[in-house]
Amino acid sequence: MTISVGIDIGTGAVKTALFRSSGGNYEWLARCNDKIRQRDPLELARKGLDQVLEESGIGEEEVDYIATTGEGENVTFSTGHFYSMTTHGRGAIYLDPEARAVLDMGALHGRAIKIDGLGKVLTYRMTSQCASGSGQFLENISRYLGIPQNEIGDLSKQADNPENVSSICAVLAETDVINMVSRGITAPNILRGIHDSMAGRLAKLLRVIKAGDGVVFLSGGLALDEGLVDSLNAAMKIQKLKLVARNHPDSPYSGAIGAAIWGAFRHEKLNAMAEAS
Amino acid sequence: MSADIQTEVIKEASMLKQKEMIARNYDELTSTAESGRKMVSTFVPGNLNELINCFGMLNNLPEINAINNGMRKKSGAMIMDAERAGHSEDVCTYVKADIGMMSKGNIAPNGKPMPAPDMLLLSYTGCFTFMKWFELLRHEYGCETVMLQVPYTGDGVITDNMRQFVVKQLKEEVIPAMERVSGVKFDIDRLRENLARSAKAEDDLVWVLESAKNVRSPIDAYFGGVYYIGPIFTAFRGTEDAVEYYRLLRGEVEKRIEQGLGPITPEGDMDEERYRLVVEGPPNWTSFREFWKMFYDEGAVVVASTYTKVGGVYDLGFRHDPERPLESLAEYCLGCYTNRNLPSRVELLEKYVNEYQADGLLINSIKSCNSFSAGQLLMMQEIEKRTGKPGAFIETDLVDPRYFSAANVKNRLESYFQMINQKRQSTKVA
Amino acid sequence: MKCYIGIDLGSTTTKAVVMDAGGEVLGRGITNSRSNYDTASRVAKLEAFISTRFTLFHRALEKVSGLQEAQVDRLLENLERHFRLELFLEQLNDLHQTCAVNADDLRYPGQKDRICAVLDVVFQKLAEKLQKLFGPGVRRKSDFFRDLAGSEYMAVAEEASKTMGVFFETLINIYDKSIIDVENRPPNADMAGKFLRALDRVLREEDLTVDPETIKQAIKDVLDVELEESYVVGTGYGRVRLPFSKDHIRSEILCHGLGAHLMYPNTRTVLDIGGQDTKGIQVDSKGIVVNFQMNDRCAAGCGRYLGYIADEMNLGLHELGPMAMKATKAVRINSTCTVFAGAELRDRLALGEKRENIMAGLHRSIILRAMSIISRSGGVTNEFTFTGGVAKNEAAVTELKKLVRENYGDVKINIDPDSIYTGALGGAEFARRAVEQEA
Amino acid sequence: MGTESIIARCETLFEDIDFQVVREWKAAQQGRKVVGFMPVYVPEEIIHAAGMLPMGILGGGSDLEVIHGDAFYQSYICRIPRSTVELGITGRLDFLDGMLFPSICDVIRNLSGMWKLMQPKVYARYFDVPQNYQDDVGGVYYQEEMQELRRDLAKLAGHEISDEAILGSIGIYNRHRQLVRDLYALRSAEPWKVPSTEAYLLMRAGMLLPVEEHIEMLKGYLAAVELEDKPRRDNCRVIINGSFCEQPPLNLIKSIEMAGCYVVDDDYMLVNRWLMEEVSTEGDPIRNLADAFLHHSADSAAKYCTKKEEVGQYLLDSVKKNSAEGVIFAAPSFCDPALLERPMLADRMTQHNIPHISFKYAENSGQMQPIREQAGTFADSIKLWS
Ligand SMILES: Nc1ncnc2c1ncn2[C@@H]1O[C@H](COP(=O)(O)OP(=O)(O)O)[C@@H](O)[C@H]1O
Ligand SMILES: Nc1ncnc2c1ncn2[C@@H]1O[C@H](COP(=O)(O)OP(=O)(O)O)[C@@H](O)[C@H]1O
Ligand code: SF4
Ligand code: SF4
Ligand code: SF4
Repeated sequence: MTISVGIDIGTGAVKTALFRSSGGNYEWLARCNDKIRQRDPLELARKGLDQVLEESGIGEEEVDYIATTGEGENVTFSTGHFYSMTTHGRGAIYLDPEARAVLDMGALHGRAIKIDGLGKVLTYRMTSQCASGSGQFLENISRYLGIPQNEIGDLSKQADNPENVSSICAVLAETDVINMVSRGITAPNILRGIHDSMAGRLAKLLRVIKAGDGVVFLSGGLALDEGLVDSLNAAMKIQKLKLVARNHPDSPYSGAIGAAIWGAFRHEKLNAMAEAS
Repeated sequence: MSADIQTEVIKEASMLKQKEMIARNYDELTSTAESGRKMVSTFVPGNLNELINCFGMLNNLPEINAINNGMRKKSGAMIMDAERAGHSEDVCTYVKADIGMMSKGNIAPNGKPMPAPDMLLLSYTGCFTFMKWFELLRHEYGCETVMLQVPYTGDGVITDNMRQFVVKQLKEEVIPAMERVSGVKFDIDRLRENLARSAKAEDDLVWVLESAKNVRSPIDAYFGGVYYIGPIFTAFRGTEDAVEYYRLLRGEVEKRIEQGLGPITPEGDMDEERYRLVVEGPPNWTSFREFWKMFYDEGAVVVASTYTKVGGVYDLGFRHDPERPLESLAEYCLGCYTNRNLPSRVELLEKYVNEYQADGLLINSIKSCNSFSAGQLLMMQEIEKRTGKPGAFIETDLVDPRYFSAANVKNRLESYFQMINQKRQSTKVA
Repeated sequence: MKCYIGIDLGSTTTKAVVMDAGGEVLGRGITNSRSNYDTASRVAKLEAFISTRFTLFHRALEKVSGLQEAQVDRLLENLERHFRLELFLEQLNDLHQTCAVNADDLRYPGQKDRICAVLDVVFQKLAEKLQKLFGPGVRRKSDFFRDLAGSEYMAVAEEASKTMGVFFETLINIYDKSIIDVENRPPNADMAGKFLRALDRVLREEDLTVDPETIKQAIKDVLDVELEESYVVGTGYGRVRLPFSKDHIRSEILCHGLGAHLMYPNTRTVLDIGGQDTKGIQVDSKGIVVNFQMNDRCAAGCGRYLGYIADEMNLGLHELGPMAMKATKAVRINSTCTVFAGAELRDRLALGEKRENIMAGLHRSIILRAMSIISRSGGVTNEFTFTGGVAKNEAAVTELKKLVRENYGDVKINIDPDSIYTGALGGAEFARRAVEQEA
Repeated sequence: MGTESIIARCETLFEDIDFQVVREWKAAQQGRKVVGFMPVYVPEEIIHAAGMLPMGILGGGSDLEVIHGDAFYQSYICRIPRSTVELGITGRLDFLDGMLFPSICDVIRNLSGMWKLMQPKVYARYFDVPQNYQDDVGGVYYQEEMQELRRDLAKLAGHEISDEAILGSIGIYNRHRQLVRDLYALRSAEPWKVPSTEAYLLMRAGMLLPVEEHIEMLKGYLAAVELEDKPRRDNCRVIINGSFCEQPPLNLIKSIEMAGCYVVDDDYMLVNRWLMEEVSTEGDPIRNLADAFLHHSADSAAKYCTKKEEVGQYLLDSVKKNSAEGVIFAAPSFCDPALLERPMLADRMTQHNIPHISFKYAENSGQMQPIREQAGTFADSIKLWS
């Protein structure tokens, strides 16, 4: 039996998951999701660890492996670090065994990851240095329109005539949006336009990794935005991708889950190697 | 939209002739399976149409296909296709439009599929991208590929070494490969005849382009110019068709001068000529009409452009010469606009601004094309310094609609025109 | 009287300048460009007319014998305070009503009464607190209602939500929704009434040596003057969106060039850093633009960049500059992408760099980009003028001065507190010329 | 000397954007001349034989603040030309007597003309190489190009450049090339002993130092490495490809290793490694150099590949020779040659089941996080599943 903790330090929130595993069975015992809001992420990581320990009633000395992922390379109390695409791939398989590709839609970057049935990463692609079409951008716009984030999805689904968001630059697109409002375009149509343009880019990433067909699992902060999911499905159809996008209520935890599972895996492997020698 | 515009505008004979030539050419290209003719893919700058023609082969120009797809608003999707297939966002969109077109079945404007080329003639003139472009095409087609390296005239002169190198490649690589592919033996006299026809058409072309020196220019040497250079830059140089086209065109322009008319635009004859510009850089194709309109609506006429020299700088005196067939082909390749070094490009622009009495230099900088674009800002500074005329700089792309921001371009153009205007008024007052 | 108006519709702020027939500036007005440019220019114009009235008041009161210069100034300062307060309370009340209406939303079923009760408390407190902003000698953090009301609302609402059992998020949502409506509603028309009521209050407070009625009459006379919109010129980013006809539109480049020339006739180079563009402009001795460069399609390194940073660090725009000024060194920041600014910032913080030093680096990187644009437009030849919103930022200004000196030697550098109005000023002058020079 | 002090010296050289060491070399003796050259290849032997110092110019790196350089280039052009222009305008290259712009891409080609306009007093030449590899076609052309260069340099030097002198220089450069090959071989065999950054800094020093001095430096380093013990990490073995012109920031090179990758071969600054075999020191030196170029020069995106099958063969060979587990395609943003070539190379790798990833950088990229993430995931995937 192995106890492992995965800590995913993202740009917006720190997610922590605690697992008990033995012989390939993974049991998710505790979790914690804390928005960063201008606090020190490293402290939040510690807080997250404490909280899952408390929730599960497990002592820190009983933990075999603490794995960080995301921006957690500098966490001092971790056993090891896995890079985020490694962990999102594994987390996706845990949450949805049918997934063969993962789309991680974070605040600044989008990542498309092609995986096999065991969560092994086959190929991947990230968006570049330019923030056009990022989650952050959507966030700014919704703030501007006075719409809370959890309502974006529903509104976007009500669109009847989505407006094209043309500019490439996120900042210039912001002005585009200002103009749309003044032209009387409704919020749903604007949001859907943005969703469509984001989805187009994300679908392109999937094309680039040759995601094939099957289920794309959505992870990361935007995974639960149903409007984006809709747009994404539409965009994939347009781009002739035979994929279905699916999310899971625990989608935001994929990275932490993956880290915990790989941590356990690594721990067992290291043990086996130690025994062998 | 273009349909209702067309009803207002009378098509001149030359336009009809050109349309007919292009249509016929595409029909020939898409019917090689029946005709058994071979097809060579090659590039506009430094193309060897007269030579290709000697072997009875057809000439297919991927840049022209990309332009066509750009004007028909099809290039955007093609570029995206290529990018999804792993091509970088940063590279020339002609290449991506071409590769995307392939993945969409290589459909020619006449709706029929283009055959695969029998030969790739990499006449690598003035741009490194060409080399990789054809390596990429070879990767797809696997057909015979010949490289014709045209050395860059880094010091602004064509040296004997360069000329001989090109001639030697023609003799030892290009011609044998063409014989091999076409099964036709090379006949230098046929080449000479073609070259003689080229020279004739070139004379008339130069006359037409230089007609813009008239204040109240009868032509637009950029937007209209791209139509005028069509035949000479593409599959028609060296043909009787081209000679005929330029004869007609020259006649029409002569008439316009007599009648005191300005250039033709898609919305009819242009009214007043308010600004005379020299333009450096290729146009944008995806919003060609919209772009053009920004000029003629303001009364701006382009009196000279460098883009119309990419397939040969004829107005500096070069002519294809039947007496020195291979040498003159070599010199033609070596002398194309983008194969000239920057100081020579600056000199040419300076000459244009002065000789065509332009109000200034406008640079349309193309994201795709480093060959054109790298160094243009310095060119602008130099021209401003040498001529005292203001320059302006806009940025668009060839066939990628994502990089044409109408508002942005318009803003800059308007500012530029207003600036010229304001300057004029102040000199008038003074 | 004849008034010539220039309106600069920026991407972040909209500015208006009112000029008289002789070319003298009478008033300036600014507002944030919101989703609606029509409203923005209406409000900016209104603000400029308010400011025009004050100029005219000043002229009128100067003529009243027995009033000292200092007295006039104090009088008008107090008048403005009271006048602003009334406007403010009116808007606050509007916001309250709008919030109450928005509380009746399907999203908060059956909660309306409870929410409204909280809102009543919140707005009561807000009014009390914010009144103080209009006390004598108080410097307000911002000129805009949104900023003034917003920051306090958050604090007050958070407190109230805890004690009264309504979700804080709900209050925020309602606020976000309502503020836009309120902002887009111009104040009600009775300006003269507001001035007079404010004046009454001032006169009550003041201990004057002059007969109050004389003053009142002087003010009334000014209020009776009709301010006629003789010609309006629009410029700036949003100009094409407005119902300006073509000959009422000028390129912002020309307006900035001319505006800078009017302020500093010897200036030859103008740098304008606005919300999403940076312009380098060269003008000749008559204020005519001879060359210009703008940032290309990427908005990296513009004013908006600072906005993102401010949001990221939870600071006001005004606080960035002072923080950067405390730096001991400038951390090199290479990626100037506006949106990535936040990420880079976190990266650096994680590496243990000090906030002040990062801030200095960010400012330096903006100015470096601006320097490139200046260089592109032809460098600095003679007197240099810095305009646009970012000129209000002292750290940016300091860095710019340093770099200009390093690269172009000891040139005179002009920065005017009113430089944000440069474009509008140029516009007004174009408007004036269109009429006065025709004649 | 231990490796540490050697590397410290290299670091100082690397960071010095005023090129003090070259200035000193020039000042040490009257009449000394320096000829700068840009990527990707020039026959340094001819410059050396003229008694001049060939100095490699690779842009301004991540610390140069580019102010004027941006005034000459649009945002969609790579960075090396703008930082090079900046170096020129700010007088940091004022000691150069000549500047060579090799045939690599349109940007550097056009820069040659810009240099002529901006620095009319300095000898500037676009140096062409053949894309035709027949001795009697491309070879003849190339020999004449080199002869022209030789005549120009002789004029600049004020004396003829004899065949013997060039043959002598070829001999010295042969020794140098051998040492560079040794360094790369050692790193490939025991990558933990020669960290990427050290190998890189050593090579960078070679762009500035006289070849004789660099030969000693390399010898010293190779000897010192043998005596030192460095811990071996559980990293995977990768090859970097596409960075032959504009250089990645040192932090990026570091980040790749930190993220779990040992770099066992790279194409940073191909210049020193362009001619892959000894050049003959007998007979006509120009001819020998031409032969070496035509038949034994490294492949890169700047060269035409005559046959379809040969595209990417060099990379495959390197993967085999160095037992690499994967390839990282790292190219400068907007670098046409590298980015156009990439899909063909990637295809080739895929055909042979060699894992690969790709990203772009600029010489002044500041954000390493995405790079670490991609390289790290790559390393993870190789480590966890192989
Ligand atoms: N040969 C030509 N010479 C000059 N201008 C031309 C020529 N052909 C076309 N144009 C200009 O371009 C416009 C569009 O031409 P065309 O390509 O025929 O349009 P469409 O595809 O809409 O029929 C014409 O109205 C004319 O102004
Ligand atoms: N008080 C202030 N202190 C510091 N910076 C400011 C201040 N006010 C505005 N700014 C900066 O100026 C920018 C807006 O400039 P402005 O010239 O109004 O732009 P635009 O003309 O595009 O609307 C803002 O993005 C901000 O960075
Ligand atoms: S274009 Fe916009 S989003 Fe992209 S890098 Fe520039 S500022 Fe950032
Ligand atoms: S880079 Fe320029 S010259 Fe080269 S293929 Fe593209 S558009 Fe043509
Ligand atoms: S980085 Fe690439 S595009 Fe830029 S100069 Fe070098 S080879 Fe040319």
